[in-house]
Amino acid sequence: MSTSDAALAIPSPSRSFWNGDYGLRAWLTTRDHKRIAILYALGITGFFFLGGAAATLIRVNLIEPTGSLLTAETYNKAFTFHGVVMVWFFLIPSIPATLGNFLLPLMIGARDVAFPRLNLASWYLYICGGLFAVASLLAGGVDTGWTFYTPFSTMFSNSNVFLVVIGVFVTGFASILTGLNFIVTIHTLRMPRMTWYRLPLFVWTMYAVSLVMVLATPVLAMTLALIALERLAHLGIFDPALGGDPLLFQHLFWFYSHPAVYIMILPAMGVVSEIIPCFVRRRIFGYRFMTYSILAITVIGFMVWGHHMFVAGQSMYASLVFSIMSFIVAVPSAIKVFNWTATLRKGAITFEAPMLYALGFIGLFMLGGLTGLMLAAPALDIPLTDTYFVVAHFHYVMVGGSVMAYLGGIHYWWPKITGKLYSEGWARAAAILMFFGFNLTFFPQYILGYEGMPRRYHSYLPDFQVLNVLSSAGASILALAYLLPVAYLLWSLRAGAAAGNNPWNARGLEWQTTSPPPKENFLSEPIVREAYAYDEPAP
Amino acid sequence: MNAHATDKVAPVSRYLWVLAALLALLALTAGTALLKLGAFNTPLNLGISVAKTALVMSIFMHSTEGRRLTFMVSLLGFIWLAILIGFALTDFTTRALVPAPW
Amino acid sequence: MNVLSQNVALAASAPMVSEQYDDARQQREAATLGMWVFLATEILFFGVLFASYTILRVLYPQGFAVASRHTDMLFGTIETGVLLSSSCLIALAVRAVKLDQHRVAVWLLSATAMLGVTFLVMHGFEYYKEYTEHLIPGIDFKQPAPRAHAVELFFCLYYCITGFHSLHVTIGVIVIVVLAVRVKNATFGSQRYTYPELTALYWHLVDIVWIFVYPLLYLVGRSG
Amino acid sequence: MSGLGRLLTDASSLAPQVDGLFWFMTALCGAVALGVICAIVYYSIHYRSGSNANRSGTLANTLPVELTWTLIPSVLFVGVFIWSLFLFVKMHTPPADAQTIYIVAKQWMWKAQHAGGQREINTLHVPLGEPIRLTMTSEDVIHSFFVPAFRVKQDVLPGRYTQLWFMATKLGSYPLFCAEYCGLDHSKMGGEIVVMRPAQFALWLEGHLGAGTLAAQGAALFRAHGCSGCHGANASIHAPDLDGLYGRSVQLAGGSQVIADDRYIRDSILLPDKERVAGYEPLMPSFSGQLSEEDLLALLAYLKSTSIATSEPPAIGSESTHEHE
Repeated sequence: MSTSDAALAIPSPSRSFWNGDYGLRAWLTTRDHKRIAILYALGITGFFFLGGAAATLIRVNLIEPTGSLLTAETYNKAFTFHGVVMVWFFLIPSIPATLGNFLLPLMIGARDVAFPRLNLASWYLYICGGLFAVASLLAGGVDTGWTFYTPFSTMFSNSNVFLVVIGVFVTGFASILTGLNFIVTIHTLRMPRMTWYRLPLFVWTMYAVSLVMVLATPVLAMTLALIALERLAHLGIFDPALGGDPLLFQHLFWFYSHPAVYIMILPAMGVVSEIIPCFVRRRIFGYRFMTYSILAITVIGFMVWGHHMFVAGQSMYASLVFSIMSFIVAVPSAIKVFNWTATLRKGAITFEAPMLYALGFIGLFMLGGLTGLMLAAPALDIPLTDTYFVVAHFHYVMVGGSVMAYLGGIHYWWPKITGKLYSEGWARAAAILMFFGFNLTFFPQYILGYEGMPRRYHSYLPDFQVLNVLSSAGASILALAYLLPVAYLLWSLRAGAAAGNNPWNARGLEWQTTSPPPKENFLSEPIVREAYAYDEPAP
Repeated sequence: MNAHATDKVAPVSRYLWVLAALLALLALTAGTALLKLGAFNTPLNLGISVAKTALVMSIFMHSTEGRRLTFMVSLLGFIWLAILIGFALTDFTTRALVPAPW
Repeated sequence: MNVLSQNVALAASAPMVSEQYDDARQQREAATLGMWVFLATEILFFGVLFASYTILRVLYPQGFAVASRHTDMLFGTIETGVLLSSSCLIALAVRAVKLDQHRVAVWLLSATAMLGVTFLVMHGFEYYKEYTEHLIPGIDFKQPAPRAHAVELFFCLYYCITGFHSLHVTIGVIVIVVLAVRVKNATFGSQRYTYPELTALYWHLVDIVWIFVYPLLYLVGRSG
Repeated sequence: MSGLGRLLTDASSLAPQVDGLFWFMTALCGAVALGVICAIVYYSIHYRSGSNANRSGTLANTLPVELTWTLIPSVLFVGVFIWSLFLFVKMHTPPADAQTIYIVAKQWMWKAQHAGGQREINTLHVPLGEPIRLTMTSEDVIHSFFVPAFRVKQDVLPGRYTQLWFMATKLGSYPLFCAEYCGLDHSKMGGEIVVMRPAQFALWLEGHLGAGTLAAQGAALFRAHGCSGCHGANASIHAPDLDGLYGRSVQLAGGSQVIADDRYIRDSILLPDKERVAGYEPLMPSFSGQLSEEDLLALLAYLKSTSIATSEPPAIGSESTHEHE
């Protein structure tokens, strides 16, 4: 099936967005959302492997209870760098800025995003922020953890907190402007017949994630600016020695950083909602409920941040309020998992690589979500928080969830973006390897956490060693699995077969244009129908 | 929206009346701040600020005249700020109540 | 602000509709919506400071009242009046642009910018006065008890809020001056007024922020 | 895995209850996960492309199904929330007869002070079967007191007291960790909790007597720092008498009332004008910077002891003191 209509495709490389203006200058001044997406993809891949290198150091260090590879100082800087880079320079921009930028205008039948120049400016801000983060590393690193808890980050740390905080501040603007751009694009640039309830769920999630970026990121930016000011001028708003309150910082920080989790996971849900119907050949089950659950997650997700602070000295009553809200926000996520599963029923399922990633996503996300439910219960959170249980939980959601979906999306739309087919065998092997490597890395960490091993420990009691060794072994498999796609995807650019316009016989407007799409996106007006009309022939 | 811009321009007097009202509210808020109203000073001041904001947004910024979407977006920032402050206050206002009432 | 308004402005003032839009109306709607979304983010930028203020005031109610009495209520009140008036003037300026009254619009915009500058100058005087009274936290803060801690915290927030707001006023004045020049060159008129409108929206927001800053910083504990 | 046994011991009265909830939720979540995975596997095989499964009769109206799997989880979640709520409140509410031990954390050690004046570092001896309340503060950054075997954890903040309670139910020694990242040697900031039989514990206390009881140390500080000059019985300056203050309701100058608890006493010493008692001039200077966290806790113990002597409820935390004097 995958190459059935490749023969019908009219290869028109001269019209593709890749061609036309060549050269670095043309790329660095481009306003084409597709080229900006490629620019983002390059940056994100670079940061992913930078953060991955830090993770490798961490896992190697933890093979032995005494942590003999790194000094405590280097270890602390390694996990801080890993967190900062993976959260702000990989996960947050990953799907929205690459797949979102590339696909959003295509999916709604637009020629570009609403503010193309702003879109390019966002990329420059992102890179500029990233350079600050890298500079902080070169200057000696930062040892506060990615959460910058006060008063440690303001009054006690002697590392380059200022540089990294500025980096995150700057890249925050990239986030805000991307979100603003997407919101306006979705509101104003949909094709005439593209009504809200005909939008692919990926577009819905892009809309939701944009709202979160626009409404949460300013709070982070200002809070980090205050951290910078506290370090410079000893302001004391977060410093108990001067009468300030460190929990105020935590509230402000988590007001952003919990919704930030939804910035990471909502787009992943969107990608999976595109992949599954395609390889099941069925409409998605409960489209309307899927949209409602996206919106519910977006809004309620802003009211749960205090569940990061159950043992932080927060009032017991506040903890109970945040706890019930956290249980409530789990309901729409559960609905989504059930709906994806129900979509499989009565389908005609094939198991190409994107589908393997999507199925892996459902399993891992579900495990991450269910353990999140345990952490939402404050009585269980007391022993489990700040242990490896939490580390495992959010890696299941962010790596098992977001990264699996990101790679699934890259595989699904690779033929559209590049016009080439990758090696299906290698891709399936990588997906399966990743799934097992991931579970071997992170499942032992749930047990470690339940046993009580605290997170951010450079050395640990010998009792914890067996599980740590298992986890590190898994991490080496995982690292290999992440390197594989780089190899075979790059190889496909050279040697891959021509993909054709619609290799998966998918619906969605992006499949109605050429692969790769021309600069103006559509040479002829695409035909708009309901989303996921797999029960009807492709237009 | 297709119509010529001049069709939907409010008279100058309307703007001036609103300015007069804003300045009157300013005088009111400054004046009542000097009265001993105890716990009511701050709510009164904030109420007046909300009234002033409503005037500026609806008349000067025309937030209620265009699309309904514009109006909704104009409230968005305020609603989210209320979420931030409201939920944070659940912590800071109940910390002293250490023992459970049951 | 700069990047956005320039982008929006260029999109709005370009002689032709940008390629991603079907027509001028769509382009105008996009620019306006973009500005409103941007204003929502601005509210949350300031929101962090207002939230910190609220929490710390809950912790130190009397200290904040004492501290607030150190500010200059007369200056604060006049500054509020200045900003409210400037808000009215720029709204009238947009009206004049829409009616193709270019000379009137230029005058109104110039007056708005002047009021903005007046506001900044007055604030400069206030800062100077606080400097002489040793009210600069972290650098030169000498207050006798009682409640020196809370007073210092209040002034931390005072400088963050008014400083961040003054930054916005400064950007606003620059944008308005540029706008005045362009209106003088008849770039805008009854057919094209998106950029003036967006500039005005931004200026109104700066005004709205101050409407809340005024009672929270200047009026606490005036009666006690 | 020898470690599993030692670390997973449920050595406090709370531990079995926490474990009960934990295993219930694990079973519930496991059942859900298993159900979904089974469904995915079954559908994947049964409805694989090319199989001759019956594909007719797809649902036209999905609303009833959607509502079912919206409402059932919601009800379950509320149930679990309520269970967790009661346990959480219990974990937050020390029994009235709990003995207080004071903990001061600093980078990177735990310091403990018993009511009898015994001090220890990175080790805490506690009696079996008696409820213990820890009143904790930090000298520098945020730390977190975590004893996995007791299933208790509480962040320890600078400038504030937080508390935690437990009742040890099994003899032995159990690891203590710092669970909130606190800088360079975060991972080394640990120790152990030694649970002893009450009689042995009494012997241990006797063998580690310090310079008088904590209250006596506080009384000495009370005189040494000149507190008694104003607050003492024969003082010439008009300052409130502090005997029996602890636990009483205090009328403040602003008109409000406050219970004179740990927080209030601490703040009144360090920030005297924050909550001034009605009817007194603001004469008291701040002792911020002059008293260490341990001194403050000793003063607190002293003020508490004056309260215990004069009020009805019997000795909180002073039993062991009297026994060994």
